[in-house]
Amino acid sequence: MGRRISAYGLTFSLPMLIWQLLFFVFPLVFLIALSFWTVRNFRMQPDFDTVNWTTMYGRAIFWQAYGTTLALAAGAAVLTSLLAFPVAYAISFKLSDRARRWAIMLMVIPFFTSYLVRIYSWQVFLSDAGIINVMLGWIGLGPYGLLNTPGATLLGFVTLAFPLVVLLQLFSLIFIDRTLIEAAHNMRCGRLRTVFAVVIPSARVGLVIAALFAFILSFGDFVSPIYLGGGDPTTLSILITDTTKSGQQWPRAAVIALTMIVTLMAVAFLSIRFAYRGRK
Amino acid sequence: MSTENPANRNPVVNGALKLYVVLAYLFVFAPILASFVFSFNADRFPSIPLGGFSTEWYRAVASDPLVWEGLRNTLLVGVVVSVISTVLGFGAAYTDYRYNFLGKQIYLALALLPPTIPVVIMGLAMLAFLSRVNLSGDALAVIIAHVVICSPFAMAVIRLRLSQMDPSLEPAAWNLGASEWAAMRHVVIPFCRPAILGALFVTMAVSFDEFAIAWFVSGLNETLPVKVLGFLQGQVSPRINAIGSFVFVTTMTLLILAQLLLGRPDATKKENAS
Amino acid sequence: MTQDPLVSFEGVAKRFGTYTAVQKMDLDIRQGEFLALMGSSGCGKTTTLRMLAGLEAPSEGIIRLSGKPINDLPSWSRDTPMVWQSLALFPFLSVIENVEFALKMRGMGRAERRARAEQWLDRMQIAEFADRNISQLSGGQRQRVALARSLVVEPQILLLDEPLSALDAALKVRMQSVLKQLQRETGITFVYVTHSQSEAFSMADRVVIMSRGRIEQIGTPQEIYRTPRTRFVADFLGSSNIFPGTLQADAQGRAAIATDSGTFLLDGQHGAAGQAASLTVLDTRMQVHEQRPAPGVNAVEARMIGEEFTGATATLYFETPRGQEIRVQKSHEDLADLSVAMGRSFHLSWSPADSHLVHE
Amino acid sequence: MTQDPLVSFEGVAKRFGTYTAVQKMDLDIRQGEFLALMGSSGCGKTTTLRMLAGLEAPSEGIIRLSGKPINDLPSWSRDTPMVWQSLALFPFLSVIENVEFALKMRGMGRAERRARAEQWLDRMQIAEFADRNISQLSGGQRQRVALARSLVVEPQILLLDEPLSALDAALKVRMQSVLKQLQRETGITFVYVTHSQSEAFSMADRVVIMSRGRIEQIGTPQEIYRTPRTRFVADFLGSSNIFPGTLQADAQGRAAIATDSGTFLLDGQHGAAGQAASLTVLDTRMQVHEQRPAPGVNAVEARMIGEEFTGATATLYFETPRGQEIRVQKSHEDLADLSVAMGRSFHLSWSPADSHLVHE
Amino acid sequence: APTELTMLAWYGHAEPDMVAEFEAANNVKFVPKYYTGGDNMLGLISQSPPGTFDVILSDAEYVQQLNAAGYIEPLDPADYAFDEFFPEFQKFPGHWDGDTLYSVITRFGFLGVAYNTDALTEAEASTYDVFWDPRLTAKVGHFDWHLPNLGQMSLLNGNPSPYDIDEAAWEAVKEKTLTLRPQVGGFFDYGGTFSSLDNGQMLAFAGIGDWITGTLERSGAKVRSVIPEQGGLQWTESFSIGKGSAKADLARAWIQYVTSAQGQAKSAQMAAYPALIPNQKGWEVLNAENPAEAKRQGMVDGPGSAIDLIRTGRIQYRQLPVQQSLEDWNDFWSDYKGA
Ligand SMILES: Nc1ncnc2c1ncn2[C@@H]1O[C@H](COP(=O)(O)OP(=O)(O)OP(=O)(O)O)[C@@H](O)[C@H]1O
Ligand SMILES: Nc1ncnc2c1ncn2[C@@H]1O[C@H](COP(=O)(O)OP(=O)(O)OP(=O)(O)O)[C@@H](O)[C@H]1O
Ligand SMILES: NCCCCNCCCN
Ligand SMILES: [Mg+2]
Ligand SMILES: [Mg+2]
Repeated sequence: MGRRISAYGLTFSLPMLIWQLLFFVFPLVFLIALSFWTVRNFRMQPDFDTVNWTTMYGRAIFWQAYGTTLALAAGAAVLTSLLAFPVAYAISFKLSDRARRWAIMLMVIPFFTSYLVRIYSWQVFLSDAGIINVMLGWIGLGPYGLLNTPGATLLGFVTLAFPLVVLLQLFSLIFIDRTLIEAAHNMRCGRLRTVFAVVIPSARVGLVIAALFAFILSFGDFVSPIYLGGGDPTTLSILITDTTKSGQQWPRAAVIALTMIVTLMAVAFLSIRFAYRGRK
Repeated sequence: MSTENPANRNPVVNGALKLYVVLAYLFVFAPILASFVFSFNADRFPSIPLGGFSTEWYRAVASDPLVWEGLRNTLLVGVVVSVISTVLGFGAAYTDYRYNFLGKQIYLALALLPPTIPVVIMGLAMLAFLSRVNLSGDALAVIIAHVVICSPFAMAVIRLRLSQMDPSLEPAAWNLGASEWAAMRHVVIPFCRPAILGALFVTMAVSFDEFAIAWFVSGLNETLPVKVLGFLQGQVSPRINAIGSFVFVTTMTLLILAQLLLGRPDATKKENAS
Repeated sequence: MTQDPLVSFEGVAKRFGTYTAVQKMDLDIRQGEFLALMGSSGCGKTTTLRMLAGLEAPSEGIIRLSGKPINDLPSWSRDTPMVWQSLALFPFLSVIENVEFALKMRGMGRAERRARAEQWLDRMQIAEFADRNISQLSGGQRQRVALARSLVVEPQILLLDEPLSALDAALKVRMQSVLKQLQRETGITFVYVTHSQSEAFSMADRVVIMSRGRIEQIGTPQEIYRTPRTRFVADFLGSSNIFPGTLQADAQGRAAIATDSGTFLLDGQHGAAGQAASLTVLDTRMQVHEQRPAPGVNAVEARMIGEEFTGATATLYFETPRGQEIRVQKSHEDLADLSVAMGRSFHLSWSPADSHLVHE
Repeated sequence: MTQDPLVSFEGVAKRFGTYTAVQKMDLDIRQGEFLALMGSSGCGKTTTLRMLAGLEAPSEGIIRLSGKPINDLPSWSRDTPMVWQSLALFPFLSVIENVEFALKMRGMGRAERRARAEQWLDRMQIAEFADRNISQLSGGQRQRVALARSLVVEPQILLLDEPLSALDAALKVRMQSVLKQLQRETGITFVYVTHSQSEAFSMADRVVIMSRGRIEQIGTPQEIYRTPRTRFVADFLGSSNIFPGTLQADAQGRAAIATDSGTFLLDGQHGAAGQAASLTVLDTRMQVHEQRPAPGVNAVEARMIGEEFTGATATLYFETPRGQEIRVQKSHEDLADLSVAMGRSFHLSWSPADSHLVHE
Repeated sequence: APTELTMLAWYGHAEPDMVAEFEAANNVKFVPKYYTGGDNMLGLISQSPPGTFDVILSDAEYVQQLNAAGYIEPLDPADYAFDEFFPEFQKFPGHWDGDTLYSVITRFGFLGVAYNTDALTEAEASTYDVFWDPRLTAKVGHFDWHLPNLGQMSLLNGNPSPYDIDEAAWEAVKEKTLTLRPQVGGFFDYGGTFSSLDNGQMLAFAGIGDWITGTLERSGAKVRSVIPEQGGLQWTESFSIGKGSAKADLARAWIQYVTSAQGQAKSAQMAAYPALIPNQKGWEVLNAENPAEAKRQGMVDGPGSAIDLIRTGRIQYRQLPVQQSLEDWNDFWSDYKGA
C-alpha cells in the first residue's frame, strides 16, 4: 500500500486535484494578475501596473477599513467564544446524554436557515420601533438606537458564528478526558478553578480553532455590516463593493481581496501555532 | 455528568448554567422564529404590533415565475453539485486514506482550503476567472463554484467514515482474490455508503443556501438564495420570510434524512463489528 | 489489629439507576495496610474507590475516614488522592507542574511547593525529567510522575485503580516492588484495585475479593489461595478444578462428596450429608497417569483436549466423559515421562488431603 | 524433509524508505507444516507474511511458491489467504456472504459457491449463524468465520497474523486446539505469526524466532526452548538467566566461563578460551538455599528484590552484588521451606549440566 | 414556445404588470436579471459574453459608460416616437453620441429631500440645510452612491451646474459634505433605504426621491419627498439594445412599446416604483386612466407640474463629474464614509 500511485489511484486522486487547480487555484492566481491590470474607459485591460496597489495602500480609508474589519472580526471571535463557552461547557458536562443529543441537533439547525433571512429578521428586533424597543417601552425604557451601529454588526457576526463556535468548542470539551477533571477535584481543585486549570487548557486547540473560524467568517462577511451596521463604519467587504463604483475598478477590489486572503492566512497560521504551542 | 457526586455539585451554578443555555438557544432561534411569524404577517414592512394574518407572501412567492425558476435552478445546481462534490470528495478522501506521496500536504490543502476563503473574495475571483474562460453567467458556473466549496465537506464526511474502516479490510479483499477495482466496488464503497449518502445531503444543503458566490457567477440563471438577496437588496419584501421558511423546511428535511441514513441503528451496529 | 480503622464502609450501597453496582458493603480499612480489591470486571471495585474519593455519592450507608462521616464532603475537600489507570496526568503541564498541582491548590507558596515537588521527583528518581512534557516520558516514568503527584501532599491514604495495567510485563514487576517498598517506607494506607491475581497476591497485606457488588472474601493472600470460601472465589482464582456435588458418607463412613464425575473422598472436612457443596482441587495438585492409580486417592478418567505451554510449566486440559473440564498444571520435567497426545485418555488423581470444600 | 519446499524466501529484504524491516532472509516453508513466526514487536513478522501474500513488494530477493517466483504476481492472483489479527471481516456482509466472497471474486456461480460456503460453515460449526450480521457474533464465532472465509478456496497455504490475540485467555486455548486440529486434518501449510510463546510452542512444528528483521533461530519448540542459539533468543524467551562472560578453563582444566558474578563450570560445552559468550540457565533449574550449597554446583549469592505470584508457581527476583538480576521459578511447595523475604540474601545454585552456552 | 428575451434592469421592469401585455402580443417571454446598482450592472455585462442581454435598462450616466465600453448597439432614431416626447427629452444628453442614438429614455424622476412627515414639515424639509438640524443627528440616511449625494451638496453650495464645477468648488463641496458626517445614521442600498425610512430608523434621506418615498407612501408609510429651494436632481432610465443581441428586432419592438403613450402610462404606475414619463401623450393617457396618481406625481398640465419644474430651472441632470474624474468623486465618497 501507499507506494506509487497507479492508474487506479489516479482515478481517485486526480479529479479533485484537477478541479481545484482549475477552479480554485487559477481563480486565485487570476485575482493576483487582475490586481495589476488597469481600467480605461470603464474597461479592464491586461497590464502590469502596480498602480492599484500603490493607490489602495496609499489611501487612509483602506487602512482605516482594514483596522475596523480586523477589530470587528477579532471582537466577534472573542465575544462569540466567550458567549459560547458556557453553553458548550454546560452541554458537555451538565446535560444528560439525551439532552446533549438534542442540544447538538438544535444547534445544527441554524446552518440550514438562510443567513440573509436571519439578518433581515434582526432588523425587525433592533429598529427604533422594533420588537426590543417596544418591549423596553413597556417597562418605560428607550427607545435606544440599536440598529445601524457597530454593535449591531457584531450581533450579526455572532449570529453567523455562534452555532459553529458552540459546536467546535463542544467537540473539544466532550473529548476531554473526564478523569483529568476528577483528578483535579481529587487534588483539591474546586469547580470553577478546574475550568481554568484543567478544562480550558485541555480544550485549547479546539477553543482556538473555534475562535479562528469565528474570525474568518466575520472578516469576510458583508451582509451584517451593511444590513445591521448601516454600512458604517466601512469594512473591507464594503470597501470592495465601493471600489467597483468608480467605474469597473475590479483590479483595485482585487488588491483588497488579496490583502484579506493574506491576512486570513497569517491569522490562521499564527492561531494554529498558538493552539499547538508546547504540544507534541 | 449525570452521575456526578451531588456533594461536588452546586445546584445554583448548574441552574444558572442551564438557564444560560436556554437563553442562548432563544438567541439562536429568535430570528428564525420571527421570520416564520412575519412570513404570515400582512404588512409589507414588518413591525410590531403585527398586522393581520396573511398567506399573501406565500401566494406572491408561489405565483412568481422567477421564484419557481430560481427554485428549479437551485434544485438542479444542488443535485449536480452534490453528485460531483461527493465523487470528488470520495476520491480525495480515499487518496488521503490510502496513499502517501510527495506533496500530499499540498494536495490536502487544496482539497480542504476553499471554505476558509471569504465568499465575497471567492465570488469575485470566480467571476473574474470564469468570465475569462466564458463559463460565467449560467447554472454551469454556479455548479463549478459550488463544487469548489462543497467538495471539501464531502471529503471530510467520507474521510471520517474511512478512518473507521479497518485498514486491513481492503487488503483482505485483495487477499481473497478481489482486484483493486473489485475491492473498491465490493468493499470500500459498501462500507462508505452511509457517508456517501450523508455527503450527498450535506453538500446539497450547503449549495442550497449559498448566495454570495452564486450571485457573482449565476448571471441570468439565479438560484433561490440569490433571489432572496435580490429581495433584500432591491425590495425588502416579506417574501424573504416566505422563501426563507420554505428553504429552511426543505433543508431541514434533507438534514433529517441524512441524519436518519447516517445514524441508522443497524448501520452503527455494523460499524462496531469491524 | 484492634486499632480503629482508618476507613470504614458501613452498609454502603451504590445504585446507578436501577442497577446496583455495590451492595450494602461493610468494610474496614486499617491504618497503614496494603489492601487489594479484586474481582471480575464490573464487580464494583472502581465504584468503591470512587465513593471513597468522593467522585460518586453512596446511595446508602456511611463512609467514615478516621471515624468522621465524609459522605457530604465534596471531592476537593477530602485528602484521598487517587492514582488512575489512565494516570490522568495533565498533558498541558510539565512534569514538575503536575507534581506541584495539588500543593498549588492548597495555596502553598511558589518556592515551597517547588521544593516539595522536587523532593518527590528525587524520591521517585525522575528529577531529571522535571521540565519535560508528559508526552516525552516512557510508561514507567509516567507512572512515577502520577505517584509523585498524589504523594506530594503526604496523605494518610492513597487510592490506586489498576495503576499498572497499562505497563508491559517486565515494567509491571519492577513497579510492583517500587510500590510495595514505598508503602512500607511511608506507612501510607494503600487501597489498590487490580485485576491481576499475581499483583494482588504479591503486594497486599489483605485481599478483598468482590463479585457483583458484594464482598465474597477478605483475607491474606495465603488464606484466599488455599481456602477459597465460596465457589465464586475458587472459580475466580482459576487455579482449582471444581466439582459441584452433594455431601455424603462413603461406604466406609468416610466423608465424601458425590459429583457428576464420581464420588470422591474428603479429608476430615464435612457438612451435613445431603447438603450441596463443591469440591475444589488446585490444578498443581493433580496427577496424570497412563494407568489407573491405586485406590486410596481420588481418580477420574478423562480425555486430553488441549495443552498450553508456558515456559516453565505446561497446563493440560482434559474433559471427563460427563463433559467436566479439568486442568492440570505440571512442570515439563514431570511431563517428560508421559506420552501426552491430544484425544488420548488418562487417569487423573489427587489425594483426599488436597480436596477442599466450598459452598455456593 | 527432502521434499521441495512449498515456499522459499531467497535473500528477501524489505526496506521502508531508509528503514530495513526485513534483512536478506532465507527461509524454506515445508509443504504441510505448521510454522510459527515469533519475535518482538517490529521485528518484521507481519512484513514477512505480507510479502508472501503480495501486500508488500520485496525490495530485494525472490519469493517462490511451489518453485515459481511470485514477486510480480498481484495479491489477488495469489492463493495465499490470510487471517488478520483484526479478522477484517466485511461488516456489511452476512456471515455466509463473507465466506462466499473469495469464491465470488473467482467468478464461481451463485449456487455452487453457496454450497461450498455452507459446507465450510458446517465444518467450522457456525452453520446456524449463516445469515447473521458479523456484529451479532461472539469473538470465537467471528474467528471461525474468518477461518472459513480463508479456507473456502481450499488453499495450499494459510497465513495467520496473530489471529487469536484479541480473544480472552480461555477462548484462546480452545481456538488453539481448533486450529491445530484443522491444520492436521486438512494438511494445509500454516504460517502463523504470534507474540505468544505458549501459542507458538504448543501448536507449531517449527518455530522461527526473528529479531530486527533477521532470523535468529529456526527449530522445533523443544530445540529452541532448551538450546537457544543466540543471546537474543535466550533473552527473548525470558525463561533463562543470562550471564555474559568469557570462556576459560577452570583450575582443574574443566570448561568454565568467567562472568561478572563469578566463574561457573560448564558441562562439556566449549569454545576457545578467551572467547566471549553467555551462559544461560533456565529459571526453573535454579535452586534457592539459605546456606551456601556444597561445591560441585555453580552458586552465587544474591539479594531478593521481588516476588511474583502466579498461582501455581512463584517467580522470585534477585540481584547479585554486581547488579545482575536473576530470576527463579519455583512451585509454592518448594518455597514453603524457605523464609523468603524482600531484601534478604540467599544462595542460588544450578548444576553444570543445566548450563547452556550461547554466542551473541 | 415563446421567444426568450433577456432584460438587464432594475427590479420591477420585467414584472407582469409591465410586460404581460407585450409578452402575450408578441409571443415573447422575458428573462430578467435585476441589478442593484449601475456598477453592479456594468460588472455583470463586462463579465458576460456579448449577446447575453438583449435589452438593457440603465441610468443616463451608465449609458455613457456602456457606450464607451462598447456594450450597446446604436439605434435608429426613426424607430421611436420622439415626436410625442416633451422637447426636453427628444435629444437627451448622454443618450446620443453626436447624431448617433444609443438609448431611449423611458422614465425619469427627481431627487430631493426625503423625510418622515411625523418628524418634519414640508416647509422644514424644503432646504438641504435641514440635514444639519440637531433633531436629525444620527437620523440622516444616505443612499449609498456618491453621484446623487454629492450633486445635492453641490446644489446646496450654489453651483448652478452641480456636476460641472472647478477645483475650488469641488473642494468646497467636499468640505461642506464632511460637516454632515456626524448627522449620518448609515449608508444604505436600495433595500436598506426602504426599510430604514419605513421603520423610522432614518428621519431624512439624501440622494433619493419619489421613486422610494412614493412606493412607501403607497403602502401607508409617513414619508414624502420634496424638491428643496436649492433645486433637485433628475435621474433617468432608458433602454438600450445589448451588443451582439440576436433578437435585436424584438428588443426594438419592446422599446417601441414601452415608450409609446400606452406603455408610458403603464410605466408611470409601475408596481415596483413610480416614475415620471417623458412622453407627453403618455401623460394624457395616464390622466385618463388614473388621475389621482397623475396628480400625485405632478403629471398634470400647468404650473408646478413636473415639466414646469424642469422648465423653471429647479431641476439639474444627474451626470458624471465633468472636471474631476469619477474616481475622485468615488474616492472622496469612501473617505467621507470612513470619516
Ligand atoms: N456512571 C455509571 N453509570 C451507570 N453504570 C455504571 C456507572 N459506573 C459504573 N457503572 C456500572 O457499575 C458496575 C460496576 O462498575 P465498576 O467500574 O465499579 O467496576 P469495576 O469492578 O471497576 O470493573 P473493571 O474491572 O472493569 O474496572 C458496572 O456494571 C458498571 O457498568
Ligand atoms: N508501511 C510501512 N512504512 C514504514 N515502516 C513500516 C511499514 N510497515 C512496517 N514498517 C516498519 O517495519 C518494521 C517491521 O514491521 P512489522 O509490522 O513487520 O513488525 P511485526 O514483527 O509484525 O511487529 P508486531 O509484532 O508489532 O506486529 C517496524 O519497525 C515497522 O514500523
Ligand atoms: N429598483 C430600482 C430603482 C431604480 C431607480 N433608478 C434611479 C436611481 C437613482 N438613484
Ligand atoms: Mg474499574
Ligand atoms: Mg505484526
